[in-house]
Amino acid sequence: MNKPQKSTPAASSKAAPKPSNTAAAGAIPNDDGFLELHYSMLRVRRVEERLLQVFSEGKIPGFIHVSIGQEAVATGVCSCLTPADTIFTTHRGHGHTLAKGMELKPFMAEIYGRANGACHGNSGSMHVASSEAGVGGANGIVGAGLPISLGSAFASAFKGEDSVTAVFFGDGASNQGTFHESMNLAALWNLPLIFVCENNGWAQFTSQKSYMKIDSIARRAEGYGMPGVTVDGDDVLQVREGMRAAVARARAGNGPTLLECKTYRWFGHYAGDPQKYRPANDLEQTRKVDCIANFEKFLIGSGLADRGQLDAVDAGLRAEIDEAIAHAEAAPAAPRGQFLNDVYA
Amino acid sequence: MNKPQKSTPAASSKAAPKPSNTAAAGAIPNDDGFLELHYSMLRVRRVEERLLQVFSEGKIPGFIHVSIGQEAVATGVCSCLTPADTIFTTHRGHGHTLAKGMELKPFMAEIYGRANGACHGNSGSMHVASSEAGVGGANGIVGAGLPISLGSAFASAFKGEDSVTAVFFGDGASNQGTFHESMNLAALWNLPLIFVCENNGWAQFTSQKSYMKIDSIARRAEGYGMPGVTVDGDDVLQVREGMRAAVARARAGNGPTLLECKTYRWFGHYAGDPQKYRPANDLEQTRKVDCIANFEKFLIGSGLADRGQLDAVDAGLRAEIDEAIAHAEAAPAAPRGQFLNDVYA
Amino acid sequence: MKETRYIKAINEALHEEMARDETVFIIGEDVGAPGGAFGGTRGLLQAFGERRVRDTPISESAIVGLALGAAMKGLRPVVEIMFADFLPVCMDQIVNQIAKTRFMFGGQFTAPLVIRAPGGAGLNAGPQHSQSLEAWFAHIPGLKVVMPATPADAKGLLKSAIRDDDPVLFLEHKALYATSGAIPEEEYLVPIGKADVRRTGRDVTIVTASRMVYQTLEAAETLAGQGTDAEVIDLRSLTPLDKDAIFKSVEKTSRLVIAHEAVKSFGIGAEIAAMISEEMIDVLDAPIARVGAPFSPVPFSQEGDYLPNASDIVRAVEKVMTY
Amino acid sequence: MKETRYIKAINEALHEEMARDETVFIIGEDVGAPGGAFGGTRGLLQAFGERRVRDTPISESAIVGLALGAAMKGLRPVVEIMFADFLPVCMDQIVNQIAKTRFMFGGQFTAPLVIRAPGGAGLNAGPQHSQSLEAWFAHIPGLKVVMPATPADAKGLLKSAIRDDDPVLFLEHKALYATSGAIPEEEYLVPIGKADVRRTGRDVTIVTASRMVYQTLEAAETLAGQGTDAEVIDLRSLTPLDKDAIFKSVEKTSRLVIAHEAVKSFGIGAEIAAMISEEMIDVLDAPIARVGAPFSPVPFSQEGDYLPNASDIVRAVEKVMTY
Ligand SMILES: Cc1ncc(C[n+]2csc(CCOP(=O)(O)OP(=O)(O)O)c2C)c(N)n1
Ligand SMILES: Cc1ncc(C[n+]2csc(CCOP(=O)(O)OP(=O)(O)O)c2C)c(N)n1
Ligand SMILES: [Mg+2]
Ligand SMILES: [Mg+2]
Repeated sequence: MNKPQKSTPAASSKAAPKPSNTAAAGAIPNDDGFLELHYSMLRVRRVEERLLQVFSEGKIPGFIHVSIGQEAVATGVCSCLTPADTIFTTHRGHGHTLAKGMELKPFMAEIYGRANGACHGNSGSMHVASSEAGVGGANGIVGAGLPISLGSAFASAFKGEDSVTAVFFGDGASNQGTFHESMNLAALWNLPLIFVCENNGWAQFTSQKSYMKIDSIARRAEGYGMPGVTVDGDDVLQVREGMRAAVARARAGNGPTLLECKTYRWFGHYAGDPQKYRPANDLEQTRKVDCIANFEKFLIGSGLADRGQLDAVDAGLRAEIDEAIAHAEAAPAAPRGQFLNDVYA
Repeated sequence: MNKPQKSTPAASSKAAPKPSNTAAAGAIPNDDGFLELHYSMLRVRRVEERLLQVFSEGKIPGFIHVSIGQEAVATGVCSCLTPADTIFTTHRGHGHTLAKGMELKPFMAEIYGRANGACHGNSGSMHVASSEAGVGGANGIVGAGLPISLGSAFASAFKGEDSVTAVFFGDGASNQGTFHESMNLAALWNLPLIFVCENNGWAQFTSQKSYMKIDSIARRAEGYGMPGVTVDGDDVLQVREGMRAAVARARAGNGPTLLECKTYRWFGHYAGDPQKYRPANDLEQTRKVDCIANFEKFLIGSGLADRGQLDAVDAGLRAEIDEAIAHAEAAPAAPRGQFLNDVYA
Repeated sequence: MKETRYIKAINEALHEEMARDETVFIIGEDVGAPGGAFGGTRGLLQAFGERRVRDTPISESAIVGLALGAAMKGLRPVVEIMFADFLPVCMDQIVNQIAKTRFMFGGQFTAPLVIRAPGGAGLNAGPQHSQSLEAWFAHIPGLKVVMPATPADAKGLLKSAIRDDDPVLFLEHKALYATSGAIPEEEYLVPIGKADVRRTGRDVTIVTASRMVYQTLEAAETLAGQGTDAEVIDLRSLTPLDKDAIFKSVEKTSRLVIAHEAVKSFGIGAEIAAMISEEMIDVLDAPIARVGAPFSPVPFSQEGDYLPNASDIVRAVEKVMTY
Repeated sequence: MKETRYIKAINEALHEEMARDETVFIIGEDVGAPGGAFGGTRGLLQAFGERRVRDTPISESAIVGLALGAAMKGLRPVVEIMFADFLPVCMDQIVNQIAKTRFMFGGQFTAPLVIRAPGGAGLNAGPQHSQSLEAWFAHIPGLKVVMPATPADAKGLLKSAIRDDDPVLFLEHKALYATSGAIPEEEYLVPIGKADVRRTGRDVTIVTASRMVYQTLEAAETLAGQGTDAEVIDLRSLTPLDKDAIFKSVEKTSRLVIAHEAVKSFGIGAEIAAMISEEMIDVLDAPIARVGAPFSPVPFSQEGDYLPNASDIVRAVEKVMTY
């Protein structure tokens, strides 16, 4: 692993990058964890680019959904969380999961369906989880993570811990009944829960205006007596700021927040999606907003990093990913009937 | 039947009282269908009072839920609908069903579970329906009528008819996922549908503040891009006015409205409910608001009716109800195995 | 032993397990001050406070999902779903989430929770409040499914369910709530996955569960009067299913009748008949017979006509005996 | 006859029925311009316009409920649910509402609608996208349940389903979508409730459905090479179930194997085995054997290990033959 110079201590190397107030003072003045944000976003991007490649080579069973272009959401949100906090994510969950601090090897081996994957190869991309990193699981049923996240937040309160829970869901998912029930219950019980709506404007092959009349999902918060905030999901600092406030609120026992992060889906719904349904210029427009390139420009422009330094981070990440891929590809398939061991205690 | 003097023509005697603009000019000046409103409310009340009585005598199988005290909602809403319009209702649906114009005999026979009941005795109080009167059915699953009502409204639009649909649901039901999905879809597709939330402050044994943080459910409409209106559900004229506007909107193709009618539940959740969970003064307070007594005061005060006239209506209703009860009690039980005929076409 | 009502036995189990284990909590509609629609959670709010007894909005998916998330974090939720007919409202959470949690996450997270729900007819509650849907859940790997017939089993099985590390669907029978039976004074558990021989007999095995245990015992008495000695097996659990108990009995009697209240077609009786027809057909001296409800929703007023009863069981046994 | 892919056959049925009957409309997620997640509704939007081809939000309960309300008012909705695994999300609407509409309302309202949903594994789609849940629906009175194996049946049965006055759950198999088969050039219907004898044989009856028909036919070829002549019955419909076809075949062969992809326990094979063990046990020359999936969710990468296949069927038949 080739983390940014100001890396967090070894003990928490599995953990999410910490918010600046808990991080040690860094070498670069005014670094409010900026390099870690960059590292996290780039890690997600490089991993998913690589996944697209190996998927297209037929090395991964099933299907995968990438979040390329949306890395600022995963990173901004998870940068405000500690390993004791929990996230729940979706079919498009690689970014959230990695940003939350999941180790790359068990992650990759799971996506490859190997016995040494985090879930023993039972589940693949759509259900990656890590109890260690506080990732309560990706979910293949749209909207189904929302009710489950209630319980995680409830347990924190029940035990008197100040940990919080964040649940990611899409704009499409916000029309599932589970969204409504979960928002109401979380508001009612003041649960330490952050509802992170990753609004990328698409649900599978359909664009947002075809499935809802309003354009800002945050407007729905009011109907539950919950604050709703919309941020630019392509600006990692805005996401982090919105999330910080929401987390502070939750940790202080003041209840949940709906944080809507507006972003763009750069690729198809799933890897290999020909996207015939998508207007050509939409894709073009979309790719004009690159959260990572923008953030690098900011870092370099403010003298917080230079190109060479960022390239070194990139090279380190690529090496880490190579290693994880090699690990997954070398791993044995699960032994016959192994899956039966995971059905009951 | 002993309808108010200015009764609607015989042909539509099964239909809901019509809004005044379609009614013939009456004997009493400025009568905007007032006597029909009174008749409808009183009919619901007398029927349910009688149901409570025969239920307590053990004559009705299963359980029943009465809406006594809430008659202004049923009446105000249904007074704006024609037989071509459709309603969907709930476990607490007697009032809506009668106000929509269902004949009393098949209604009563169904509640008694007789073969000549509207549903052949298969269903009882919780699923009374009338295709003739445009009652798409009561429903035993809280919130389940909402999605179904979408289809009824959709069919009107699909066929190019100007009929509308109204769906009744409780404050408790507004926390079911089906509420959310239905509101969103109706708003999105501009369906000719009126969401009538009968907010009586209770869901079974639990009061509203225990299950939602907001007190006005109409606030939720905004999150779907739908107008939301709250009216005093104990004032039949206010309900009618709110409903008239919503129906006009729907008939004109301008889409759905959420109409919240605030009212009180006079009795327990079900007939026989000892209501130990209910603060003593709550019940007392509740009964101070009597939509029928208030409306009678208004009618008499404005010279639109005198006591004798109203008493005659009452007497007529009692006679009609006696007849329906006698009809139901005299009816045979369903023949053995008859229910099997209704499973498939 | 003390005479106790079924619903009271359930209530006692909840009291005891909550006192024993701080991580147990109750969640459901009207479970707090009202004590549940049928009284199962009575007194719990007073005894354990609002932190551990949670009244909810009418949001079954959220309730059940919340239980799952809490269980994944080490709590032991006991959910009350007011009628088993409402389980379809939160079916995704039960079947796609709870049942698969341990499996999907390779054991990293587990779902030690209990969902209590009353099924069955008998109160003229009509087609949406009277169903017996246990066969669905028995078909789903990852769930345990229990359906006690007696107060003693209700208490002992519920205590076991709460202590179980897997999710347990605990199917009560609403028409049994008011029935009484003897239960031990001292603390006890009834193991999940063990059937109970309610009556020993040599001529025919009748496998049954839940409320139908009583109709079966009644039928067995009638049959005894006719000289037929029936063995009555109360399954108590569907998952795990006590195959041994069934097989041992059929080995002895060579005749099998299965009786349940659910619709006969594709009901749990089918699985039991199939198991025997696969593994023990040679010991059978007669065809198997199943007793179950006709292929129809439960009618409101005609429950008596619809529900399988003791005479139906007697007739089925007679058929099997005179073969 | 023309060689046609399974998904194309479905698409043709939809085109033809929409052209024939103005009241038919399509509703589901991504069914419009994208033509459905698997291409089932391709071209319908272009041919019939937005009025009759309705893309929806991700709101399965609302979609299915909407279909019911529209059907009650005389339309004939065809719903697409993207994966059969999502049926639990809208289970209440299917089981408590749609299935019971005619019954609850004494025939005043009916629910002539079709719900199409692909089940089954084969694409490594993992535990929440690979299930075979047909046994649940076969247990519910009021629904018809169909699961075609071939393009010809898919088309003919879907047309029948759309014309049927009862609600039909139409279970496609996602791993069959890309398979081809001959279908008639001219218009035709396949009746709901009639099984098809895919292969006649004298020694053993193998009852199966959906994708497992192919594994069964493969097994039958292997068995033929070993001198065992298997009759293969493709059920096509579960409700109504073609008991006659099964009984007639077993009468002839005296041996029965049932093979399905769903979890074996409490699966549809149980009902078929039970029926025979109740009504025809005396004609059996051997125990019945069932082939089905083990008691586990469908694993992501180990599908090959998990899924029942032709060798499993051969082994089951061998066991039954050598008895
Ligand atoms: C209950 C359910 N319905 C439908 C699907 C199929 N599906 C998978 S992802 C998806 C779109 C989700 O859109 P959104 O929530 O916006 O998330 P995004 O893919 O944009 O991240 C759909 C329809 C599903 N998995 N589960
Ligand atoms: C899905 C579901 N959950 C729970 C119930 C039990 N139940 C029946 S009525 C009711 C309260 C409904 O409250 P509300 O919607 O406010 O209607 P009201 O009874 O006040 O008219 C409950 C919880 C049910 N029938 N269906
Ligand atoms: Mg999206
Ligand atoms: Mg209420």
